[in-house]
Amino acid sequence: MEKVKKLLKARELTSLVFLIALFVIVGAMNPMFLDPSNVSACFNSSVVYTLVAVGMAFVLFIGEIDVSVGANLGLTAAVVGTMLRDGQSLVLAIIVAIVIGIVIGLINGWGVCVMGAPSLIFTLGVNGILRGLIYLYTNGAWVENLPKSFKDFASVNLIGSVSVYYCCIIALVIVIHLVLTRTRQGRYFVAVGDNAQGATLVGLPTFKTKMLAYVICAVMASIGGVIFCSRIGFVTPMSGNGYEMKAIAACVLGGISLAGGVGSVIGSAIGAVIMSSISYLLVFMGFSSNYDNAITGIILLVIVVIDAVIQHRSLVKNKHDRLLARVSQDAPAPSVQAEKGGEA
Amino acid sequence: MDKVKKLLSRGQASWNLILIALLVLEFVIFGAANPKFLRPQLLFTAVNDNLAVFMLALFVTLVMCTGGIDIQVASLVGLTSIIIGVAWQDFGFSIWGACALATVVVCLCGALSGFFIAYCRVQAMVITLGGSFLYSGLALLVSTLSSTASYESISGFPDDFKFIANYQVGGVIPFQILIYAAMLVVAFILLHKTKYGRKIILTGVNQSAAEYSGIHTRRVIMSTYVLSALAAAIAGIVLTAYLGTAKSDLGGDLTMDIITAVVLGGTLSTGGKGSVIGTALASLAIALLRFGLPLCFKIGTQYLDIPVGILLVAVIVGRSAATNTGIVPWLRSLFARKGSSKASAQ
Amino acid sequence: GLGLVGCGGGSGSAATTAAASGEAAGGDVAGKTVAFIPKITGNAFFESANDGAQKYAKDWGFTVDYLGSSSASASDQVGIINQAVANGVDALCISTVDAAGVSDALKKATDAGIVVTTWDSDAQPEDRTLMVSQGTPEILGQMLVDMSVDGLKQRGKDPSADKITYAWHYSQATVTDQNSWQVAAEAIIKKDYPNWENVHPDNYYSNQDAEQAKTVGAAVLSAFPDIDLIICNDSTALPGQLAAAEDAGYDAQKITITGFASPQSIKSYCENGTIYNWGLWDCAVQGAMGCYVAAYLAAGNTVKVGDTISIPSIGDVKVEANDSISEGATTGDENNGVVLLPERLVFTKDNMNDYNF
Amino acid sequence: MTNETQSSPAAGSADALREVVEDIKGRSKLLSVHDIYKSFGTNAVLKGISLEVDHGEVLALIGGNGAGKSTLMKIIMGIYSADSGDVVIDGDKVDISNPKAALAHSIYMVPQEPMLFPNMTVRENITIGFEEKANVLNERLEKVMGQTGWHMDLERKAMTLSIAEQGMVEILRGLMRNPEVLILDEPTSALTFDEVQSLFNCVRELQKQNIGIIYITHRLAEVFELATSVAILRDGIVAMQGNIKDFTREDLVRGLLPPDASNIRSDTAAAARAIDYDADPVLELQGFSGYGFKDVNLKVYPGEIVGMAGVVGAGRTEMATTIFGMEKPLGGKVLLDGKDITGKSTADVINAGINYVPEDRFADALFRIRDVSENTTSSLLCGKRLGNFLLNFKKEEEISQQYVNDFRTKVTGLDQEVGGLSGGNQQKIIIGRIFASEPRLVILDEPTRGIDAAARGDVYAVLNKLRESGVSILLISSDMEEVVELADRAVVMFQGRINSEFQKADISQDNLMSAAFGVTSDKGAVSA
Ligand SMILES: Nc1ncnc2c1ncn2[C@@H]1O[C@H](COP(=O)(O)OP(=O)(O)OP(=O)(O)O)[C@@H](O)[C@H]1O
Ligand SMILES: Nc1ncnc2c1ncn2[C@@H]1O[C@H](COP(=O)(O)OP(=O)(O)OP(=O)(O)O)[C@@H](O)[C@H]1O
Ligand SMILES: [Mg+2]
Ligand SMILES: [Mg+2]
Repeated sequence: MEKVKKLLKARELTSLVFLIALFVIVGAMNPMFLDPSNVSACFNSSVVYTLVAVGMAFVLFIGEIDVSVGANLGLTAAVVGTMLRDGQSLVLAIIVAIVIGIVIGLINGWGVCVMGAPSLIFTLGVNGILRGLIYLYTNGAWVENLPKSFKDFASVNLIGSVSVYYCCIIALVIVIHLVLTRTRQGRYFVAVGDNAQGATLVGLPTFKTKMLAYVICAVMASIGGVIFCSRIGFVTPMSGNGYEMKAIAACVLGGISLAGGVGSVIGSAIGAVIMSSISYLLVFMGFSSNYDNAITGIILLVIVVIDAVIQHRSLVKNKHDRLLARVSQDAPAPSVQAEKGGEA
Repeated sequence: MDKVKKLLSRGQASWNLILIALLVLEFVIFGAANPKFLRPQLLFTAVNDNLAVFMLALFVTLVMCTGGIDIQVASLVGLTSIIIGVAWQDFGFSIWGACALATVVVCLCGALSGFFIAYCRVQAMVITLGGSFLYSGLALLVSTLSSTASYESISGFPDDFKFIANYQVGGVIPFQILIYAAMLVVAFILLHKTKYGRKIILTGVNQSAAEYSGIHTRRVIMSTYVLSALAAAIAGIVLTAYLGTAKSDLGGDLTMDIITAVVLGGTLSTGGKGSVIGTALASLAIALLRFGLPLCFKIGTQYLDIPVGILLVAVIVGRSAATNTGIVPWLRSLFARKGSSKASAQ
Repeated sequence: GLGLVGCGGGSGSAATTAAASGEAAGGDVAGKTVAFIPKITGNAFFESANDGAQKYAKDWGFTVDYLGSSSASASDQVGIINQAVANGVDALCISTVDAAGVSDALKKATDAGIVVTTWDSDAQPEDRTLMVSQGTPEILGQMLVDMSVDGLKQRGKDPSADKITYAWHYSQATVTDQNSWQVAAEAIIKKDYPNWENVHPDNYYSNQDAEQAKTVGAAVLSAFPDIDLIICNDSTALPGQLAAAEDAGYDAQKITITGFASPQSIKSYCENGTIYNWGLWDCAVQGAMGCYVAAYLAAGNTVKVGDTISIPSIGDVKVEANDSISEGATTGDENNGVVLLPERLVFTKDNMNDYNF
Repeated sequence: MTNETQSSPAAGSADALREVVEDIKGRSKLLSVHDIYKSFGTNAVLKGISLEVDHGEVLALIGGNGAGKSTLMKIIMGIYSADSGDVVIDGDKVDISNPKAALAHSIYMVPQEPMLFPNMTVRENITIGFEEKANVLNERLEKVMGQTGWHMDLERKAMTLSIAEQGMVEILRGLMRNPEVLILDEPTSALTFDEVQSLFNCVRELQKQNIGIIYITHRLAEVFELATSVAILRDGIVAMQGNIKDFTREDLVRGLLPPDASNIRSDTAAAARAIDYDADPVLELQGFSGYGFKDVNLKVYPGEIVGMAGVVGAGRTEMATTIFGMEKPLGGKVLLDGKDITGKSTADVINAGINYVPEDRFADALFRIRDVSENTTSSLLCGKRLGNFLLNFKKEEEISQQYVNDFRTKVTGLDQEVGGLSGGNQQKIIIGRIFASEPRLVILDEPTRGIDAAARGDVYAVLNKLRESGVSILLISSDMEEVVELADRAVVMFQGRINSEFQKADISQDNLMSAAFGVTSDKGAVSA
């Protein structure tokens, strides 16, 4: 019973409930949607978003932000795309992608952690530079005709109609979640975001943790770029445009606070599925496409508002319950009770 | 060097000086490279073309001072524009009536988002992201009410409407720049000279403490979103007049430019500090950079993101390196210590 | 009267026919500067057009400045036009985002003595001199319908008798040209193929976002598994839709997907048998022609409706009246009119390798 | 015999200085610092500090607000870097460049302001950063909690803790660390009597285990109760230092004061004035209930100081914040001058004439990145005194300057950011803010927490002046001494209810203490 209660309290669960509710509502509007292949398609199509959102989660944990992930993804996709198109090996391409991610992560980390620049501005600047570099690198042209085998890999299914990529992502998210919650170092991310000064004071490697968060975020986006190439098969210079905002929204949908210190990667992964499946769901809802943006906005607003109200209510209620319990005569002892001293 | 450091750490006034220095530098370099740059006519053109960003950034500054962010204003510009067009063309409103209607609707939109942020305590970035979808979607829906297809723009506005954007006072100064100047003054007085502005700032520093000081912080927060929506309405009207067409996606891509101008102007993205003058100077500096680089150095317009990004990064890093207050520099001092303790050991 | 078929290849003989053979003997295009303004940068279509313009212009001896913004907005374009005017270019060649929106800016440019021409997407006819057009919405709408019919036919369907279900998938409801083609094509379908049924008359949009194009594409396929035809008149939507179809196991025998995109971007899907045909026009030649006529007029030449301009290494093109592309449009006495582009192209397995854009 | 160490380089010759340093080094104490200099910008805070602490020693470090005690400790802990000077442990010079290095040398500091992770549980807060396995840690935590006798709900989120509870978590953290040197920076400022006693027991226990302890406090009584040696910081130097046995209370007071200062506390012992209990009360609570308190009946008369005592969690803060419009009341009435103000908004309550000093300075009172005058006048914004719409900057400056002068707040100017001020000076500015709103009644929640003796005297003097001008004060304080000294009448809250009331003559620490634990009662309302 206790366990169930605790599980119900888990923040990710509300996001999952929202996701399921969304599926059920769409299913009610159009029963065709309830086919498992559709549901798994929603998950499959969220792979890139999930990667970016999970990476973003790290940066949000530490209480910072990274709005350069979109351009990072685009740049990596362009570089990897050209390499593969020109017949380089996949392994080399992936290594290059990771290197790009690490470099960008280190630059962001340097600006924010070493130089102390506000993260929003700094990464905004980096975003502009990277976006410009994409044009410079590709001359504005598209990268097309990626090798078929590489593209085909995206449509290989592993379990039922769930793609290999998504299975890998699930595994990755679970591993990251376990590392974050079960290991000492894993907790450092949220701790640093919760109270950086306090973290330093108890000897946590604040600087390293922050740098690491930025590097992880950037590398995830870069890997997202590789998978983008594989899934989509062509790279436009606009690839990844606006992903940063969607990733942030996904994280918030999943219960991560922009103030830092709160949330889990599972939440952000679920949020990413919500964000990316909206355009899939809209097709099944059957509304005129003129409503697309309005409905997307409404879904987003409704979820975050309801969620925030619920969270706030429960916080207030907890506090009130505790306070009322103190006053009532035969209530259990207050949580802090000084043992009676001899003097009394 | 030490003097520069001290100056930099002296807060907003000195920051404004830096921005002015940046502007002067731009004038000198661009002017030297291509004297055409210094023609007032051209400079006004550069400003005119960015005026929507200028106007919006002013009031987004207020929002960011409360610790929020507003990424929906850009979509409200489009909503304003299309409401004006549809109301005027299809519903028989007078052009000014249509403007009034658009202003009211857009302010309500701002109020709605502000309400969610202030009273439901949802993070501003997400609410306004949702808002930007919702309001651009609304704009599209409004456009379907018109006999003109959504993909075509509504044009043919009366001359006295286009006047607000195209009339040139004394034959040189575009009237819309005067509108901007008026907004600048209003925003400046609001933020820096009134009790309301003080409330905005204090709310941004510490909302709880502001509550204990008797400030209705939620009202204050919500009102800033209404104000920025109002600015979006004005910008939408001016832009519609300037382009002579109403379309639902007008101005939809200004968000990043606005945020860039505000933060470069010295407003803390965490709230509690900000400057309208700084925002104005920063937006001008960026506009001139974007105008001057292609003009004087033949840099392709599609690559302009790079120099603007570099400017942003360089300026911000320079500033952070020079000031030493706050948590982050404190953290930084931890890592810079190695050197200093070595020095002291000698 | 169409000009030549663009061959996308290089232009070997550059200055051989350099002297324009127009009636009015004007100046030489050499040394002029033309601002070439796309709707948006980073789009394959406009980038190929730029490539073409740059390549030909080098041979012709004038400069093409490619000035674009990464977002398709009228206000950005106004800024870019003003920028170009400030730069003191000799001529502008623009694909407008919003004809009315850039109207004032183009007028000012003309007042400043700059020749304004348009290509791809027209300005208001009185705001420019010549337009290098790929065709009217009706022509392009007809082309989309024809390609669809061909695709259906090769699957053994009878387009005029069988019940054909179809849908549109392109970028946005607010984009001018794609919507105008769609509207024109719908009218043709209503008239010629009343047996076709549009399963979603409000169209599907994917905002020129490659991932969204694939996601929407996949959703359409599973929401309407038996759909016969998807028309993607957007260069991002078409490959996205094809990728989704490939993933879902569709091929050109099960579904007809067609639309506008460059041959290179679709080639691999065609090789896989997912698509039968798709179309475009030689945007490289179109861009080059736009720049040439701009420079030509800027050099002091004048043309009237009915005149021909001979473009070195492309061929002779005829100036037609404005009402040939938009009904009821009037044409100015001099230096106003439309040049219709080299033929529109339909690509299939057989010819797609002939084009390198 | 007091050995005054004049280690100011300006005063002593370099040779003499070196001798002292060599001497200290020679003895190889557990921890010593030599000749530490530190300035923030132009503000020279530490001007050559040398101190030492040995195994089994409790060094009491005292000094006025802003003397630099916390700064010195932060240097030892590696949070700040000294401009010059050495830290020596067991005779070896060490380079402590960050807290991690300090921890590696078994130094731990319980900071003055709690620095918990608000979104983590109490358990995580205490155990984070340790290398040991979770179950080992939990066992140890149980043991430590047993020692102190503090039983906390370990699964509660830290953000729901009151400031006192946060302090306790910080102390538990420190005790868990098993350090060789434990620094306690004003650990008792937030605690009530009983927790203080258990803390003392723990400190004595640690002392027996040969641990060196640096104990910072403003309460001189604690110095004599706990310390083995004492050091006084003043004006950036160690003004006095030596074995506690060599000092009397008067010595310490003299050491704390600038050499030329007169006795600052002279006016605080002003004779109790007769309060007119027949007048209409300024504030009247009738059966007032809310979250955390119930059926409170209380009258506060003009010019009266009513003390309100109680243990942590008694519900005093809740009652105050509910009166102040921050929480919804559940029943009863609040009358101010006979006018019902129950459930009004904070702004209305302030305008009606009540103002409140919150107990959690950082969370609820300070605007850290804004300047002194903005902090002083913040609660005038909801009224008309600073103008109707435009801000009256002149008036603002006048008011701010007045309270800086009145309280002798140590600031470089009205445009100084308050985040850089010492805790005591911050508190003075907040009290100034409250008085600036010219209230009829002031509720002070732990007003002198973290304030040094001199500032405390200033605050008391202001309170007395205020009361003379007819302002009433409701003084919520866990410092019984303070209640005894100031209050004209005292009430005690126990488990959300007022269980006893004492007239001036009856107020004594014993009485208050017993009532606070619900042991005895004058009114028989105690629920035992
Ligand atoms: N980060 C900082 N930046 C600038 N000045 C500082 C900083 N920290 C402390 N100071 C200044 O250093 C001086 C000493 O502060 P410190 O906190 O050490 O005093 P303290 O002795 O602990 O006082 P209290 O008893 O009030 O806690 C003060 O004048 C304060 O203004
Ligand atoms: N569960 C909780 N959630 C959130 N805040 C809480 C909770 N419990 C207490 N608080 C806050 O902690 C503060 C003080 O609570 P505390 O338990 O110290 O009561 P108190 O009666 O004020 O104690 P004291 O006697 O020390 O003044 C209040 O501001 C209260 O709102
Ligand atoms: Mg201190
Ligand atoms: Mg309290």
